[in-house]
Amino acid sequence: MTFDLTLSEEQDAVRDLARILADDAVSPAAPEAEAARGVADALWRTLLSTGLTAPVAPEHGGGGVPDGTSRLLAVEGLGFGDAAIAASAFWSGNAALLIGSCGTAEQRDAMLPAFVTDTELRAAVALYEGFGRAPSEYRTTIQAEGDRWRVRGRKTGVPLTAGGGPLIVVGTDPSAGDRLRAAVIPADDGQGEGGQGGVTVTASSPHLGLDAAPMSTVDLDVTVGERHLLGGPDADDAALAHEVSMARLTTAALAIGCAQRACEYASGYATERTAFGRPISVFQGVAFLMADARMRIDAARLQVWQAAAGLETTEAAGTERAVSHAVAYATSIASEVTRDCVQVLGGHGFLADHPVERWYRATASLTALDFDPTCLAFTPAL
Amino acid sequence: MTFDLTLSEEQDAVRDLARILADDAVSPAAPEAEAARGVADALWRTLLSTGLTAPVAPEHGGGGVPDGTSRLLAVEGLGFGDAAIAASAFWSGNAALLIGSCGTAEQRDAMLPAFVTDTELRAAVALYEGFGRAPSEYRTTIQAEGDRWRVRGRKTGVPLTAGGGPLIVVGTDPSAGDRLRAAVIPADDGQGEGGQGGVTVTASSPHLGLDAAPMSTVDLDVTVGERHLLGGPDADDAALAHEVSMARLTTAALAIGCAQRACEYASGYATERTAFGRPISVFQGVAFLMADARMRIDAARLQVWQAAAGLETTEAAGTERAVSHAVAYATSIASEVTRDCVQVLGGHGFLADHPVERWYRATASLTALDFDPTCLAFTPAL
Amino acid sequence: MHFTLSPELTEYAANLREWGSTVARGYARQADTEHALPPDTDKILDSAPVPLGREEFPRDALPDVPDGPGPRAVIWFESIAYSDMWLMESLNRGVGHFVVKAIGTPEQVERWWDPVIAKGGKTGFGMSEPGAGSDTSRIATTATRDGDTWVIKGSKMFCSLGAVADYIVVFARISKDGGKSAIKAFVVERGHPGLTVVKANENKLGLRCWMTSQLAFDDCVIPVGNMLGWSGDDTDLTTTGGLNAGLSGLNDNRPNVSSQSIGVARASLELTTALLREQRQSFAPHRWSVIEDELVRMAWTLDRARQLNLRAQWMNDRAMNNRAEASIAKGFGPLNADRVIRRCMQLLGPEGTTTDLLLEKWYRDIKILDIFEGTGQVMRLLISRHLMGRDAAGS
Amino acid sequence: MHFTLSPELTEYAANLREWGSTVARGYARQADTEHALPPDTDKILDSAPVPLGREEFPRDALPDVPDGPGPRAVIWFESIAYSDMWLMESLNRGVGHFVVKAIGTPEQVERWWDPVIAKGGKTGFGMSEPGAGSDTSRIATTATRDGDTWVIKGSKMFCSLGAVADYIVVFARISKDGGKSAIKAFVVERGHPGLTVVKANENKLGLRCWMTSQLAFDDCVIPVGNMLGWSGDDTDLTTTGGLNAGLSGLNDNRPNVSSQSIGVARASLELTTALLREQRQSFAPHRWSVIEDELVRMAWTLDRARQLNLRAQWMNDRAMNNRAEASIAKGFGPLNADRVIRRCMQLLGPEGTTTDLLLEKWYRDIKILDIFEGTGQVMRLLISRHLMGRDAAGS
Repeated sequence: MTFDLTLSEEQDAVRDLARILADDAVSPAAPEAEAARGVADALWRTLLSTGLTAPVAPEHGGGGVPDGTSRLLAVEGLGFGDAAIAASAFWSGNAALLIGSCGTAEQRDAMLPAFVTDTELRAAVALYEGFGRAPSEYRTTIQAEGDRWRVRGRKTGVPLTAGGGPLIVVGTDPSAGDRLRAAVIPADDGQGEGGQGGVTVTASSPHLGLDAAPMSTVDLDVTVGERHLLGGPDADDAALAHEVSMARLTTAALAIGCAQRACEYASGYATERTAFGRPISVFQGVAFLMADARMRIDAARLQVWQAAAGLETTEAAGTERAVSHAVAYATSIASEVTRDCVQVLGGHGFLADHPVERWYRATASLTALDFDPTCLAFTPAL
Repeated sequence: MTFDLTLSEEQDAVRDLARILADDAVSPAAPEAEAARGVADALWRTLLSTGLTAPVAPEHGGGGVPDGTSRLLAVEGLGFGDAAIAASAFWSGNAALLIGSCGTAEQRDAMLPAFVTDTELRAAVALYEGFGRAPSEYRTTIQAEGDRWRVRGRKTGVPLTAGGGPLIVVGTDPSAGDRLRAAVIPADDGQGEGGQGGVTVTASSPHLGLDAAPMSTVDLDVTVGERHLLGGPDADDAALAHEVSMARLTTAALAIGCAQRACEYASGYATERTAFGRPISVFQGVAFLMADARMRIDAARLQVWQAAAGLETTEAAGTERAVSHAVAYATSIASEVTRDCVQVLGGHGFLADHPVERWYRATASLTALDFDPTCLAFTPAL
Repeated sequence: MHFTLSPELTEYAANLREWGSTVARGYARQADTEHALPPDTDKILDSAPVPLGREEFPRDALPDVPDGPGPRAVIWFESIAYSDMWLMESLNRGVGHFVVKAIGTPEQVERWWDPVIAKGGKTGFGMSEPGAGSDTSRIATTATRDGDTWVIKGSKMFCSLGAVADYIVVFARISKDGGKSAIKAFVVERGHPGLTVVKANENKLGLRCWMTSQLAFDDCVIPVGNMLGWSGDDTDLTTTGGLNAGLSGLNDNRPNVSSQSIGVARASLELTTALLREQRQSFAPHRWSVIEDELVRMAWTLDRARQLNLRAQWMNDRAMNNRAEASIAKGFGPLNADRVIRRCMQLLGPEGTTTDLLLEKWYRDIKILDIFEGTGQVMRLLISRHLMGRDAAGS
Repeated sequence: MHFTLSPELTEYAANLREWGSTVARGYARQADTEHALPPDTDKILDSAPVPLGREEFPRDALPDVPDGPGPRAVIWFESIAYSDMWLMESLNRGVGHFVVKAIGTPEQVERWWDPVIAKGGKTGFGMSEPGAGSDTSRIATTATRDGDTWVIKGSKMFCSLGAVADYIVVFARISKDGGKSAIKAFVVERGHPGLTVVKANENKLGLRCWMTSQLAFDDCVIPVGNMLGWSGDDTDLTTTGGLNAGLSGLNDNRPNVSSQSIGVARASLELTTALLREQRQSFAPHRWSVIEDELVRMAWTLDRARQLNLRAQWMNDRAMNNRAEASIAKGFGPLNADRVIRRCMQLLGPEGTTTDLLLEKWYRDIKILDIFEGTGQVMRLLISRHLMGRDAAGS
């Protein structure tokens, strides 16, 4: 294998489809979804029906599971339409991917068909804990206790599972060398299976610019039976780490899609808006902001793709850090880019009449979700 | 006291004198001093005779010791002429200040008059050790051993004392709560007084852009008599910390003077150089580089002045960190500013025909002398 | 040279911040959600333990501190914004009357300035238009002379306090030629026929309680004496104070805008520091020590901006030409301030951007500060002209 | 999508870097001090365990790797520069013959290209003038037709290899009108009457062994057939390939220039990492862990640049339009690279900037890479035109 950015026909098709969806369905729905603090059922069904957001293999009734590159193209593409709507859909879909890749045959049979048949299903993977923790550092533990498995910890930024889909919690197992494990928390039993503990889901207040992707904090101290342990006790933890990394990269790809859109929008604005007798794009003080934006976006996209490709070829320990770096860079530059895009619009950028202000908000939330301060340091702007 | 940037008449006079010296004597001598790797004796005498560089109180034959602000104005002013020549002169003069402020009456009487009478005298204060260490962290130790004092450690970036002036070493005393001490290493005895140990001065290869301010590494394991302990065993360590901080700020002020000069030079060039039919200063891509340079220089200067003022009013522990931050910021932005100034000159900036390339080099050395990486972090340019 | 503040000003600011961050800040979320000041604003303001500087209450005058009015303003703006920007807006009487003071005739000052100071009215400022932002020469609103009246026609946006002000100072063009010098300031009183409030408060990213209105002037007829600076003689028209004169009084405000950004960023940094310290055990030790470095680096960044603000205002107090220094202050502060808030949210993690905390609001509020009263780009243009002459940065 | 390199290219590059950093790098200081390549350059190059790509030695051809010539070039340029930039210059035959190849007639190619490839000569490139840098339309050197000759008159600077090249391709203006299209390329052979080497090698900040000459053309008379692209018919003059055609062949080189900057910065980072690790005990533990983070952050910064370089060259191999991507690569790499080297010196402390180490040389060498073949500002201009059309950033 050599350096190769060629897209397969399938990848090309995914990218095109995502862009069409972004333009026709997602982008127009953004203001309404934001006001409603959620994605309308009709749009949700549309997105699900494309198979892009929650891919399921044919044997479980789906259209097939695309490769990682296709996944990132789809995420960025819909993120170009609206970061919050795309986040909502893909974060739910991440659960299907986790089950498909890491579940036992029984688990797949039990849970995957619903992602196809139940067009209102909202599932969730509980990953983030804050504090810059990478997955191998998660303090949420999943470990054997007798013949059951105890899940303890606190997760934040967990997509709300209002639709009743599965909630999958990712944690580490201190009894097994801190290996990664995932457990499916039964959706219908807020008190924990068998009443041995509890799951408290606290809906978060809206996250800046991600109102349409409501999240929650989940406090867990619950035991579940072995059948709820994703992949069983001997699950392939490398496969799990892989899917978790892809889920984390989702956030980076969303930010890139959003920044790309903002850059195109502000660039277009700059060619139309005139000041001092000329379009403001003639001023290097404006134009160079957009040139820098373009450079950063391209660099971030390649880094995210590279991190995803590395998941196929590299040791897990290395990829986890690579993912942390890719996420930190992509989401941070997305925030700076959207900031500069508001600046290009000047006072108009501060008005909700233009969508740039929404992108300024959304990227800020995306960059705070999974940020490790050792990956990118604060330095003054001047 | 309130916020007040008013200069006293004396301060004004110092600033004016320094600028005149910079323009008339220092700047024209820069190429020759660089080639000769040292400041010519005639220029050295001129600088000494002004009393700016190595101030000595009248009772020891000097013209008086100016306040800290005057000192910084003088340093920046001559640094505007040439950073290396100014560094050489002020770093030598720092020894006079240390002796004057912290020495016993006997020490002052013994050492200070030479700064006035011996117009070739080069003295040195050995401060830096690298590794981001602030003075309270210096691993060079100065502690009692019987009735003598043992000085052990390694100092880098020590001005060469070719002229035979005193070498003052600053270290900590682990037997006295790591308080700061300074010892005068007898200049005439390379084997250490009484043969009890040694002092090895290894001339450093030239420092980038500071050829005219030769430096050395000094390895010490030597014992000295109490009369060589600056201020004696009960010396005022707060006063010592104060002078050490001022000596460190010298480096920051040099960098600011150099950056200011580069900014003025490149700004002037940009108004004269034409491209595409207009002076290149009309392009915001050029002009904004200089605007940013000006903002950074002003911010750095105020921070350095503030740190110096803080030495008068604040606890020592706080001021040491404040000095580290001021030095890190001032020297770092000076490097970036001179970099951008080379950029404004384009290909011409890369030629020695213009002095900007020297400033690019000199500020790089200044920023590596006393840099604590916890004060300012690396972030990518894009 | 000194960099300290007087004990009087230090104590005043500490008291103001204490009250502002406990009492006033409690209304921040409401002001954001409702796009309006709290209904009981006056009562809240009256509860302040220190004077707030409301001109209509003589006893509310800011303390006479040895630092001088300039540094006092820097600290006052920073402290008010530190509380929350809604407090800033609650004390914002508008700027229309400052324009009256700057370029009005004595009679006009008596009529439109004095009452505002005496009784505390609000005044509007109508300059921006859909097609005219930084480039004020593009103002398209016209004023046509018709006998003893002027007929105003056009649209304004971003008109601060437009829907509630006692009057609006509106800038309009009296002829197609003459560039900026043909743009004059007119007083249009509230409810005057021909003046329509199209939108009382624009829907904004942040600073939502700051009322900015969209107004339409539809053949709005006003007396000839409502042109500011007009002394009754039409031959004066070309020299009557217009756009530039009207704006010059506002230049002094640039360091204050920067101070606001520093106040908000400081609030974010202090809140973040406190929250992180509570959660210290949740951080891996190495990460925690990195975070401690970051917090200090951010504090120094804000302090550098503060010193630039103080310098610009200190110079102003001494009638020194501070145009470059005021631009530097405004160019430096806001750009660093939103970066500090963003980093604070990153350090706080997923909970850092929810509406449970005010950081997300402050991140929205602050963005305008690098835009209004001259964008960061305009500041760089002014600074480079200071360095390189009037042709600099023209492209 | 793949981001790995083939084992063949990886191994080639590793061998090249190993030899380059041990053997070739040993001559770096000398090349800097003497402003010239080592006298025994050919012997040094012959000692390389891998081919270096010298055209005149068929066995020195670069390995045919599955990555394609573009990515191979990225890695080759990075690895050569990683060794030291003198090695880059030792392999630099100049660019004059590339211009001949790009716009010369078949006869001209046979006369001036073929021998260089066959025998390994050097060729000069005379474009820059004291008054013409980024703005090539300002070229003032003139070529005046006189019967069957052209008479060249003017001065050139930054003429690479000017004093030693077999011939120089010099750009001169054949009429006062016509802007850039009136600027044509002419071949002037070494020692030709009227050509004076004013300064064989300019005194430069860095990259001192890179010979750049100042030349004077003092009524230098050359045959009419030395105008590149001239087929014997004067009516062709306006369409004869001139400045833009001559430069177009060079555009592909932009990612390679960026790769050089990444190679030098990588060498700095690796050297610094090794030196710091030896001194680990000398650092306070907290500072050491901060430094470890810094080193990783710098490595990622360089890697991002590398991927942008690979992308641009990968596209070029496929004949995809990569003008924007090539500009992005060149705009991104050099700007980050000198920042990395500066930070390395800061981390190393006072000894980091002495001539005992090569970092100070590399910091000087690298500065030109953000300037030549288009400054970072020109790259931004090109990128913004890609985004916003031909009027962007220009006016």
